[in-house]
Amino acid sequence: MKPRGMIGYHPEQIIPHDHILRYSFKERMNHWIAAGSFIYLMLTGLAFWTPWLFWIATMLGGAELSRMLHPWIGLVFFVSVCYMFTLWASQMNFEPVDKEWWNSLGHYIRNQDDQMPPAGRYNAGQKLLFWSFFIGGLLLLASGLVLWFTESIPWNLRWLRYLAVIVHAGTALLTIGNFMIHVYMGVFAERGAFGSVIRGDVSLAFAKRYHPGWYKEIVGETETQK
Amino acid sequence: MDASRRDFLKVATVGGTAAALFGFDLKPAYAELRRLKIARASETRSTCPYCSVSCGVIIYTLGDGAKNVTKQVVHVEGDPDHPINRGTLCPKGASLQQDILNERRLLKPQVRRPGGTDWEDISWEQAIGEIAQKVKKTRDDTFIETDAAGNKVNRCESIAFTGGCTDTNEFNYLVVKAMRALGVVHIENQARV
Amino acid sequence: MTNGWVDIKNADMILVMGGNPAENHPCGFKWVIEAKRNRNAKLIVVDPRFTRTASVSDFFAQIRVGTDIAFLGGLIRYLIENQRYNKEYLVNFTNAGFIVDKEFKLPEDEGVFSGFDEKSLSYNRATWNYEGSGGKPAAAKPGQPAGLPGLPERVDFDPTLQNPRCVFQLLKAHYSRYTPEMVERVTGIPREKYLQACDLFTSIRKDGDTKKVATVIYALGWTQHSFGTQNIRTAAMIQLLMGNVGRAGGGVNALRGHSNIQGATDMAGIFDNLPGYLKVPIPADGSFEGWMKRITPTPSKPGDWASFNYWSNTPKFAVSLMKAFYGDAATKQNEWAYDYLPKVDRNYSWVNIWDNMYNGVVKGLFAFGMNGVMIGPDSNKNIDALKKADWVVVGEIYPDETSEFWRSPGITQEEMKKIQTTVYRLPCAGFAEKDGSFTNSARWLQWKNAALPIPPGCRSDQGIVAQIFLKTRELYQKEGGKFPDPILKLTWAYTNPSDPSLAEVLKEINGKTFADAEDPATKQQIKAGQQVPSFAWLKDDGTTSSGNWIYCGAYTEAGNLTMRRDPADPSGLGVHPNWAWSWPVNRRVLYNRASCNVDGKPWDATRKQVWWNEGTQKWAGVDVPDFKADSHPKDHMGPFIMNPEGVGRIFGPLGAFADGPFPTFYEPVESPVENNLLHPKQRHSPVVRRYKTPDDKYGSVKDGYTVICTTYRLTEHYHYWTKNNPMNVQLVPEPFVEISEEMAAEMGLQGGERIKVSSARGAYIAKAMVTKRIKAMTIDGKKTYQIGIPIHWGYRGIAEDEGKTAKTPVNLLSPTVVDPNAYTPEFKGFLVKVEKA
Amino acid sequence: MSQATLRIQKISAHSGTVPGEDTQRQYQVCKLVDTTTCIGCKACEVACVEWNDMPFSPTAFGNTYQTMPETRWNYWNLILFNEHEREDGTLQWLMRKHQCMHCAEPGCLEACPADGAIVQYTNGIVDFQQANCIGCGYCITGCPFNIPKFNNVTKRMYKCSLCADRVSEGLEPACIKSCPTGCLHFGSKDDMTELAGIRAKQLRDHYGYDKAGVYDPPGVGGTGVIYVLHDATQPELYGGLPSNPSIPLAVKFWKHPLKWLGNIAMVGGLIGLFVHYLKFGPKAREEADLAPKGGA
Repeated sequence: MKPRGMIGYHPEQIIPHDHILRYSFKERMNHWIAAGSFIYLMLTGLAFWTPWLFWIATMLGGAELSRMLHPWIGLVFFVSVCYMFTLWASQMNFEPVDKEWWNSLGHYIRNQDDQMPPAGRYNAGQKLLFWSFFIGGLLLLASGLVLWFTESIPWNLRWLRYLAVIVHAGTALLTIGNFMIHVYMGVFAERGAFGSVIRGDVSLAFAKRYHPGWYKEIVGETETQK
Repeated sequence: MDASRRDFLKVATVGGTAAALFGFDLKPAYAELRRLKIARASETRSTCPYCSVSCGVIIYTLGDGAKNVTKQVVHVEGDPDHPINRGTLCPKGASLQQDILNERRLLKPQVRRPGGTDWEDISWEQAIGEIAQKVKKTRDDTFIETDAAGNKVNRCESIAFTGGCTDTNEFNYLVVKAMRALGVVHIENQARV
Repeated sequence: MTNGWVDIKNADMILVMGGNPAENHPCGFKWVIEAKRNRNAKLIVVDPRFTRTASVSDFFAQIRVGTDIAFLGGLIRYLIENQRYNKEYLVNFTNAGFIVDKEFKLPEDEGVFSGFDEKSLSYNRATWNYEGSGGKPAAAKPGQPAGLPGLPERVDFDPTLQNPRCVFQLLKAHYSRYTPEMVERVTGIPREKYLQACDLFTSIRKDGDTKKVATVIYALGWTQHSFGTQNIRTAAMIQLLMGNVGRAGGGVNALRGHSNIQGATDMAGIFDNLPGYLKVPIPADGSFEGWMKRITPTPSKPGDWASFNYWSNTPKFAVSLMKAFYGDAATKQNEWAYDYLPKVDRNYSWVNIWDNMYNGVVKGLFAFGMNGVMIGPDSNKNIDALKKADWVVVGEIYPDETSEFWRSPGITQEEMKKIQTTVYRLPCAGFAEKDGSFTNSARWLQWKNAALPIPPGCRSDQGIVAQIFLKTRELYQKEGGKFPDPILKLTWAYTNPSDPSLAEVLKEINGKTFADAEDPATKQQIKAGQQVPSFAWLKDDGTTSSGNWIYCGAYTEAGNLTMRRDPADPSGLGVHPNWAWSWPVNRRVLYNRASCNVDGKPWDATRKQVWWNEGTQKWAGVDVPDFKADSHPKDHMGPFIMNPEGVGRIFGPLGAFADGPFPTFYEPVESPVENNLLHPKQRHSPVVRRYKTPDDKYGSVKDGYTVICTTYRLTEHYHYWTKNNPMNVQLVPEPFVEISEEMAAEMGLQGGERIKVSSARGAYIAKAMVTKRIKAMTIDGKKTYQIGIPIHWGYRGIAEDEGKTAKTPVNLLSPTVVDPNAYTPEFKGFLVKVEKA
Repeated sequence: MSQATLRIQKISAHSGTVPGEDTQRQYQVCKLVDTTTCIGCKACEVACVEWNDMPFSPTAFGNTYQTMPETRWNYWNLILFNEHEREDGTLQWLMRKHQCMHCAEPGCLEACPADGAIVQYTNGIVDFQQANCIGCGYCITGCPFNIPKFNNVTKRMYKCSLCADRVSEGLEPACIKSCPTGCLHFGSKDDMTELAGIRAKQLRDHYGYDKAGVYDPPGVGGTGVIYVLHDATQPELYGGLPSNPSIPLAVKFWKHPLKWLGNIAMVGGLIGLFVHYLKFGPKAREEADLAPKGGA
């Protein structure tokens, strides 16, 4: 039980060289399963989305193969998203600070991180990403199943197919959008983030800068100490 | 034209060019059509064996009639010249190929002996020999030369011949001729029923 | 068919009754549609079910099974009452004005004509004759009493049709009781609807119009009744009354059910004929001359008319036949080998074969493409009969029920061992593997070519018969035996005797001359040894041969005319004179002289078939005139040249019919109606006999058999043949029973549930097809159900072998009852009960 | 060469121009189905299976004369049977030959994502090129007539080809040739439209079918199969023939606004992120920069 006033204190997560363990092996592994499958899904999906990108499917072993693997990889993606849910859902609850965070989005975009409200382990943007992938995963699965077994849908339930193509495409677009931002943030914008899902750790500095709430939690700073 | 060559068309596409850089041939075939399967098959004009409309049918068979080809039916279609059907066929006529190719066809003479519980194979010569002997014995045992009033009747009532609906005129004639010569009076045909 | 398939396109009005051509003759039915499309023709369908034909009809009435004569009798009444007949045709081309024997009596309430003998269940038909003078004893059919008076040479005649004893007045009196109200009670067709049908059909003769033409199309729905011949006669009478016979787009058109049963009938594959409709000799004929005297008619007509009486040539045809059969062994001295012909004095027809086999008379059976167990009627009886036979030879291309009767469903291994029948099953050639000619319903002989070799292991049908015959002949040669002469002397001089070329056989059928001859009219000459050009050249002195006189002309010196393939049709009437060859003498429409009025001018100038050419003093036409070419219209020769009267018979005199000169309504033998409402004292046809073996059982309403059952074919299947064809099996995979929604509701039945249909003879199990296309009927105030069963499934077939059917042939249900004229069984109407299975 | 490059006017999921588009004078071919003379004999069904050498597949009794409930990948042509009682109590047994309609604006082709899996020849025939088909089944969604069918073994789609192999050789399609009553007719679209109009007029003038008319739905740009109906106001009676079919709205939305919006959004997003990087760069140049100045 945490002492009153303490946000948290988990010194065991501090590893040598002033780094904090941000993602366990399981989390990292799952992230990359999700990432890999998503990339495959996105690429093959885009190939089917527009003739301009049909060549992607050809590059990936032919459109037939893409058509065959896409739903199976989709299942993999969905399973890993579900696993993410079990890992992270409890940490993804929206809190009052998140609202402030959204209000300060302009600062965030302009890299004025010092003017951001103190984000916890996950900032509001990451939470949105999480939920959008989770709900998106559900929608993509549901619509994807209709499209996977589209020939089995009876004619009088054909509205299911109509719904599915819109939902699948629409959801895919949204998740792709989120994905682009996520990759941009992780690879280009936030130095250190990429490493965190490879090695699992971030520097204390990284934590303190991007996730001050979480940083406090780990190092045990109290509200009053600030 | 070389008939053995598959004859489909490949059209270069913009989408394929990117991949073509990598050495793949990504041009899809846009108009891969089946060749007309009867283009060079042999045609035989025949008459549908089912109803009495007598639709003309063309039986297309494999090969051009060369000796080294075993003919097999490729397709059956209506004869457009025939004044009655003018190329049309009903579902029975249209499925004649399956009648010709049918795997249920009987392909060897068989006999079921008295008390037998299954068919036994028999050679043609033996079958015809046995049948002839039975015909003769049955006829000789029962032949009626005169009736009660003393009129000559010369008939054999103990043998019956029933002919089918698809027997040709010539076959029927031979049957009538042979059976009447044997004195057979029980001669009937699908024509009755 | 009096006319042809293509000719139907010339019709203005089409009545389809007792047939379902859209189902059973789809490619011929196209010409009905052509008439509708190009002439705005109307199609009337009267059937117990709303059929595929009905689906494209302009008028449909659902009729109770077996009440066609009531319907048509009422139609005769209607058209007489409303003067919708062609009077000129009626007076001059039919026997309407002939005066009938004073003693002749109509059936009235009694239901029987004059001369009925209750003991023998047959008629003494002496009074069924015309008044007049002269004549000779009449021809009798086998099994019927001989020695009747003949038709008078000169018939009394009233051209005004007013004489109360003339055929027309008797006809009017006979059908006066067939009122619309009565028709409604009997047939179940509401009066209003019935009158609409009558009006529509006869509308072509409205206001004295003689241009338009109506055709009547029928099939087995009329023939397969205990009054089948009379069903057809009623239609023929209507067509004569309206003047539709002989005309393009008219006639009475039997749609034969199979590819070559017209040919089989022509070639006399039936017991009571020899090829070319020559009547078989009876023992009492005594000699060739006696035979000829009996079967050669003499003219019988009003004094100042002429009659061609073509059958007067009978001896020429008969002698030529005997020359074809016996060659040099048929001489004038031995009466053209008359002794060699078996003499027939009783009924040896289909049902009797099985009855006689059951009773031990028939010991050996050849069945070539003829599946007797399935065909029935009363399949169980046929199976039981086969169990008693010594031997059976089946020639088939598929495993069939008849060859496997000994292991039909229900027979145990033990029972099987007790069956002493030897069965040979010989694999024949399929249709594509043999040549030869078929004769279609329109009498066209068409040669078909073999496309494929006979599969190894199989033999040609003619080869099998030839080899059996030659082997038998060899035994008689070696061992002697009973009366071997006809066997030893039969001509069999084919190039390959053990597998005769069918072209050679057709040449023999056509016939040749043994002496030079010249036609006195045309000076055309033929040399000895040449093919005979036509039956006009046949002689009764032994100098010609012809295996079938009506086919004479099919294979002449000009070659095999059945192979002709010129589709041209210069007249546009669908004659196609140079396509194949049509009997007789390539004539396409029979009785076509009647397409002209008395003066020889076509009734309708837009449909000119033949006409009298005053310039050449000959009949000319786009078809071969069915007439004496130089008979001037003034001679008043009748157009129906095969009748001794020269006219169409509205009244069928003397031996023509066993059951009455006018068709009379009788109930089917198994009928839910206890009384014949029209002729109250005679329920069934008086001359119909029941068979007597323990298997011959008949049901009645009293025994709980209250539902009328009829049987028929589907267009997707062909008899008992296509159940071996995977394509056809895919189209209709399983047997079914069609029942009305009302009946299903009453039984608490859903479509697809299995039901059991039982008659007095057996049971049939299949799924129910619940449909709007059969409706419950009100017959004489009583609700009556009809059901229908397609005939195609037995116990060997794709579905059967896969265990998807109950293996119950439909003809387990049908009764052994036959038409007294044609001996065709009553497959179309019998009683059953229906329950859930 | 049976069907040359120039004989193609539409190609599914194709990113370039189409060689035959507006380059040919070839006329449109058309099947005319006169339901008023159809007897439901199924000759066309058999002719189709026979000509295309399709394997047989089991069927089951379904309380109807109809061979199967709907077409199959190996059964492209099906007569639909419907018993209909009219208001005056008379019965109609309506039969309609159901097969690919060869729409001028084919929904299948619209929905197809595979380059060249569906083509439309200049004569109007819409043909599936199984070699290019990826078996996604989007054509099922695109079709308003329930035509394309999936083969579970080859994982590709199949449907009526209007016997393109026959037509390209100058022959009529197999079903047309077989039809016993002539309820099926084949020719140019103009000729068939005229013929259909004449027949419909005959039905109105002489046979009492006041509402007889021609079915050639404009919603899909007209079809390469047109019907004469006894009652053109109620095509649904004929086995659910849609009265005003068009490419499903969802497919249209998906393939047009959504696609363009999505493409713009995706490209725009990429550009936006790139510009963001140009303008703002990373939040920290090196990870070390993250360390608070002055140390902790």
